[in-house]
Formats: sequence, structure tokens, C-alpha cells
Amino acid sequence: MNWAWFHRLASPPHIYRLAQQLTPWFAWPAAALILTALYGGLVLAPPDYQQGDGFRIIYMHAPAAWMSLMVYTTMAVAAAVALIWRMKVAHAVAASCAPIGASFTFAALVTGSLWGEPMWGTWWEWDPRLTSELILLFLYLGYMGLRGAIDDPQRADRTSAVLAVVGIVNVPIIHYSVTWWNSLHQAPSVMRLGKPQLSMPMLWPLLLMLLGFTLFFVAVLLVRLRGEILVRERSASWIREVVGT
Amino acid sequence: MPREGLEVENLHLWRGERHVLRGIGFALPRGGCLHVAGPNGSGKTSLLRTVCGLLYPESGRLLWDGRDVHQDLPAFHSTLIYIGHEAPLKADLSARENLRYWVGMRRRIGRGTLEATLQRVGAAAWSERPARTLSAGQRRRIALAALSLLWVPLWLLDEPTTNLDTEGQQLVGTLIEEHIARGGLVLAATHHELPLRRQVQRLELMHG
Amino acid sequence: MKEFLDMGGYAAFLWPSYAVTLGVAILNVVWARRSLARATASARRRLAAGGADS
Amino acid sequence: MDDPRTPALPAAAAPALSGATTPHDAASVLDAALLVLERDLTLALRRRGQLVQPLAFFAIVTTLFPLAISPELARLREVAAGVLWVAALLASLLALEFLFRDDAYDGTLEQYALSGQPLTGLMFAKTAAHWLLTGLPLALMAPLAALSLGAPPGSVPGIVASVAVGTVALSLIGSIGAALTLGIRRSGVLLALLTLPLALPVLIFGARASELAIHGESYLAPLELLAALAVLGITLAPLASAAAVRISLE
Repeated sequence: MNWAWFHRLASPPHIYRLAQQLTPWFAWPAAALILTALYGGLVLAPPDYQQGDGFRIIYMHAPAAWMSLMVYTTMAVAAAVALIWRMKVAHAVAASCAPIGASFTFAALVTGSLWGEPMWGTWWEWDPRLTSELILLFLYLGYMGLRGAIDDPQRADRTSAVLAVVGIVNVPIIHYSVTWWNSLHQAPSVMRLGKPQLSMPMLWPLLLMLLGFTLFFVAVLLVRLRGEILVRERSASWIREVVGT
Repeated sequence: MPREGLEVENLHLWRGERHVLRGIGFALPRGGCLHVAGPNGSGKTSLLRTVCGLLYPESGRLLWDGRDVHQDLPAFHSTLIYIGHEAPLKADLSARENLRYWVGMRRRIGRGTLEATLQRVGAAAWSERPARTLSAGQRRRIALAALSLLWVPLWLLDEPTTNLDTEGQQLVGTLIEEHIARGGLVLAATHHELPLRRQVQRLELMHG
Repeated sequence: MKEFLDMGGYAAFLWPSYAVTLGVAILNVVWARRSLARATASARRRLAAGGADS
Repeated sequence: MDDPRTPALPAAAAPALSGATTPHDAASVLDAALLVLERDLTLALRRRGQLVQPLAFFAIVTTLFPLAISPELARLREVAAGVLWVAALLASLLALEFLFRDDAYDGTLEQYALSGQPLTGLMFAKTAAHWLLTGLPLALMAPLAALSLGAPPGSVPGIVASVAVGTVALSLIGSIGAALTLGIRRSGVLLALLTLPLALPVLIFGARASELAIHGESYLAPLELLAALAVLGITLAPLASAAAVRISLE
């Protein structure tokens, strides 16, 4: 099989320029979708019959939680690709993901807690989803800590890539075990951080929001990716072109 | 047409920001010895570690008997022994135990062979002492014993004569010469001269 | 308008959660741009220092 | 070459020198793995002090709880399983720092990586040695700690079984963390940060199994889950730690 096209496609200068060109194509639609979804979620959607207007936190909590997992998955897939094919660009993708994912995991925890207070009456409940989210934050912190502790950039890339892959194998196991544990100890009276019954006018802003945040992630990733590629690239010829001396 | 032995083509290696190896190339046929020379920090150790597959080069090729070694590293590894600055010895094990564990992982060795080799490198007298109590030169001699016990074709030696007395250095020379004579390959990195009776190929590395 | 801001009594929980999430989003844009700028600057410095390398 | 002090090698030691074919006396993976295991056990027995440290730590931590909570056995019994498992987790974490450190320092890992033997198998042997030296003793000590926390004698088999199986998984997960943090100075806290989240399922299932055993109920379900984790760890963890070790040598 001829891999030449693949290598050309994945070559740092090509990816760099592609990232530069594609960024606005993700950034502006992301902004438009998120603004539309905000209007839909805050104004058009009717209050929930049980949770009243409080349910509207879902328009922030769900995208943040979605980002936390999707970004981790992206990071782990990129890390695996980078390890297997020794692709520098894939390492750059993985490295770009971590801070984005960690920050949204943090947001998911805060919004979950803010949602929990009116629903449960406490700021923190050992709800399985919040607990998993907390562990995910620890996984991100471990990844970033490991990366930061290794001086040699290539070794930092490859070591943290192994951790990302190990982590993604563990994420479903952790989630399962936490759910299992919770089902043993959960007092039945406490309401779960559940999805309210969403009618159509409540649902579409949520879907737009999820799509908007996904595009937003890609846009931010593309910007970060360019920086990470520059850091890893030593061939002067094309760098001079793009950074302009 | 595949050639026998080791071929290195246009090797480039980066360590972080440093461009350590800049287009290194050489061919080492069966029965050949290459003396890698150069000042400290010129990349001698990096070259040896790249050749044995511990470091992955940025570009360039490494061929063993005409095949790219990175396609089957374990197979390539079973044809070589690499000895770094320090002999990999456990302080709490005796010289003999160290040798048995080190070599035994790769080759079943009989007691007689082990004793004869210890005798030959002049280690018989202190082979029961824990490695902790051995001098640097004695530790080197254990490494020499491993070298002759393993019986693999490709020797990668980093500063093989360091810490050895005159007699020990002669032993290194003799071992290398015997190895070449039976068709082995030796890649020795040292800024000293190799204690050999004849001239060998030389690769001079410059400051990186 | 006041009614909208009050959010049926959930304002104290709802608005902070919007602020945190959207704030994180905006911070991400800032961080990303800053990290790109830093990488570009360091690439320039590297080129200026030892540009002959290929 | 005719130096009298360097007699030629005996003929038996001189098979044909060949790189392409495997010599008839090449050691198999199993030979190599058993030697690694034997070597680690021998070394540990020569350094008994290091061996006892995690166990002493475990004993001290489990002693702290009655002092911190209450001497009432009835109250302690409620938390006994949790105390036991958190202490076991921390004790096995403590022992992890030694898993690869000396081998990395003296060049042994390098020789493992260059031995031509699958590094995965050698890592598995090292992890097995680690379990024999920490996990197994912990499992044997756990019932004593449990009894002192008010667990009934009938719970002993369940506690031994759950700690024994659980520490297999802990050793395997820990070996990944230890391999990833190789070459990092003062890696202790980072090692904990990497390992503890991954070890969470072991803690959950293990503590549940011990709790059920203490209450005299069937602990089979969580024990099976623990065993599943251990099997998964046996298949995947040595791969990951071998990869991490190779990277650490770069």
C-alpha cells in the first residue's frame, strides 16, 4: 500500500496551514450555534414542570460534561495514533487537548454542584456522574502533571501518550464501578442529577449547544495545535515562511 | 543486494533542542571493527544507543544484513550486546550471580563455561563478593565476561577500556581481536586509542 | 426583564453556572491564542539563534 | 593473542557465531521471566528492611483509625473494610517507588530492553515479584488488622481472598505508574496522582467484598469483579509498562 499521500497529508507544514485555514470555519459557526442555543434555552424553552427554571443549568452542564469526555477520547485516540505511527502531529493534537478538557471538566463539576444545591439541598452529593467527573479531572491533572515533570519534550510526548491510552481504557471501568458502588449506597429518596423529561422546545437548544461546543472545541484545538506543531518542528524552511522573520 | 553486517545511512538524531547526530553513515561488514572517536559530548553514546535501537532517529536507516532493524527490534536485539559506561550490576548480588542473571536471560549457560570465563577475565578470585565491594575495574571485567559468554555477533561497547589496568586493557584488545577473527562485529566508542594490534576503521565525531 | 433575570428563584444557581461555563470557554480562546503566540515567538527566537540548521 | 593469561574459551562455549538463526541454547521467554522473578526475590530477601516497610506502614495506618475515631468495636466495624482497603492501597503504592528505580539506575532495565526477549513478559515477571513481596504479605496481614477493627473471625477467608486478588490488580496498575514516572526526580506525589484514580475500581470492589465478608454475607460478586480486573490487568498492564519503560530509556 502506498502511504505517501498519508504522510503528505499528515506532514507538519500541511497540517499547520490547514489548521490556520480551517479555524474560522469552525469558530464562527460555533459562536452562532452557541448564541442561538442560549436564546433558545434561556428564553424560548418553557420551564420544567418539576425543576422550574432550574433545569436550564442543563444547557451549560451537559455541554461541559460532554466536552470533558469527548476531549479525553480525542486525546487518547491521538495519543494511540502517535505512539503507533510515531506521528509528531498526533502528539501535538494530544498535547493540545489536555488543558481544554481539564477546564471543561472543572466547569462540569461546578455546574453540577450548582445544579445539585437546589435539587438535593447540598452542594456536593456522591452522585455517580459527578464522582466520575471528579475522577476524570484527576486523570487530566495526572496527565498534565506527568507531561510537566518530564524535561525532554519527545519523552514527555510519548510517556504521557501511554498514560492517555491507559486512562481511556480505564474510564469505562471507573464509570461502571462508580455506578455500581452508587447503586449500593444511594438512598432512594435523593433525586439523581437526571435528565428532565425534555420536550422538543427544550431539546433543540441542548442539541445545538452540544454541536456548538463541539465545533468550538475543534476551533480552539486548531489554534493550540499550530503552536504545538511549531514547538515540535525543527525544519527551519517552512517555519520561516509561517512565522515570518 | 543485501549486504551482510551493519549498515547505517544518514542518521539524524535530535535530543530536545540539540541536533546530536548529523547525517552519520557507515558500513560495518562481518569481521569489522569501527572505532567511534570524538570528544566528550560529541554524540558517541547517542550513536551507540541509536544503533542498538534504544533511541529512535529522526531520519536515516539502520540495516542489519540488509533488513531495517526497526521492523523487528527483538530479533535484532538478540544479535547484539550493548555495554554502557557502567556495567549493569546489582550491588547486592555477587559477581557470579550478576553474571548468571544477566547472561542467563538470553542464553542457557553451563557451570563449566561460566567458571572458565570468570577465570579468563581474572574474576575467579573475587566472584563470590557482592558487586557493591568491587572496584570499577573489577565491574568492567564482569562486563567483559558477559561479552564473551553471550556469544552474539554485534558488540556495542561504550568506553570499553575505562577504569581498566594495562592487563585489563590488553584483555579487551584480545577479546575484540578474537571476536573479529571469528566474524563478529565491534562498534567501540572511546576517546582513547583501542588496544588493538592493527588499524581499524575510524569514525570521528565532531562537537555537536 | 427582572423576571427573566430572576429565573423563577433559581438565579443564584443558574447565572453562576452560565458564567463559569462560558467563562471557561472564553478563557480557552485566550489561552489558546496565547500559547500559539508564545510558540511563534520561541520559533522566531530559534530561527534567529541558529537558523542554519536544516 | 597467545597471551598465556588469557586462555582460549573452551570448545563447548564456541558454537557457530550467527545472527540470523537462533542458537540451540537460546533462553526462552519463560527462562528469562523466571530468572527475573528469581533475581527480584533474591534481591528483596537481601534487603529485608525495605520489604518490611510497606507492611509496617499498613499496620500503623490501621492502628491510627481506632485512635482517631473511637475504640468502640461496633463503630469501627462499620468502617473496617474501608480502612483496610485505603491502608492496603497506600501501602502498595508506597512499595511501588522501589519497583523499577534501582533497575533503572544501574542499567538493568536497559539490558532487559535489549535482551531480545519480549519486555512485556519480563515486566510481568517483575510485577509478579512485586505482588509476592507486598500484595501477598498484605493479604496475610489484613485479617489481623480487620480483627483489631472488630471484624468477626468468620470474615477472615473473605478478607484474605479479596485483598490477595485486589493487590494483584493494584500491583499491575501500579507497575504502569511506576514505569511512567521513571526518570522523574521526586516522583512520589506524581506517582500517587497517576495511580490512585486508576486504582479506584479496585478500591470499590475490594472494600465491598471485605464489607460483605465482615457482615457475614456472600462476597462472591465483588470478588469476581476484582478477579476480572486482575485478569484485565494481567493482559494489558505489562504491555503498557513495557512501552513506558522503553520510552524512559530514550
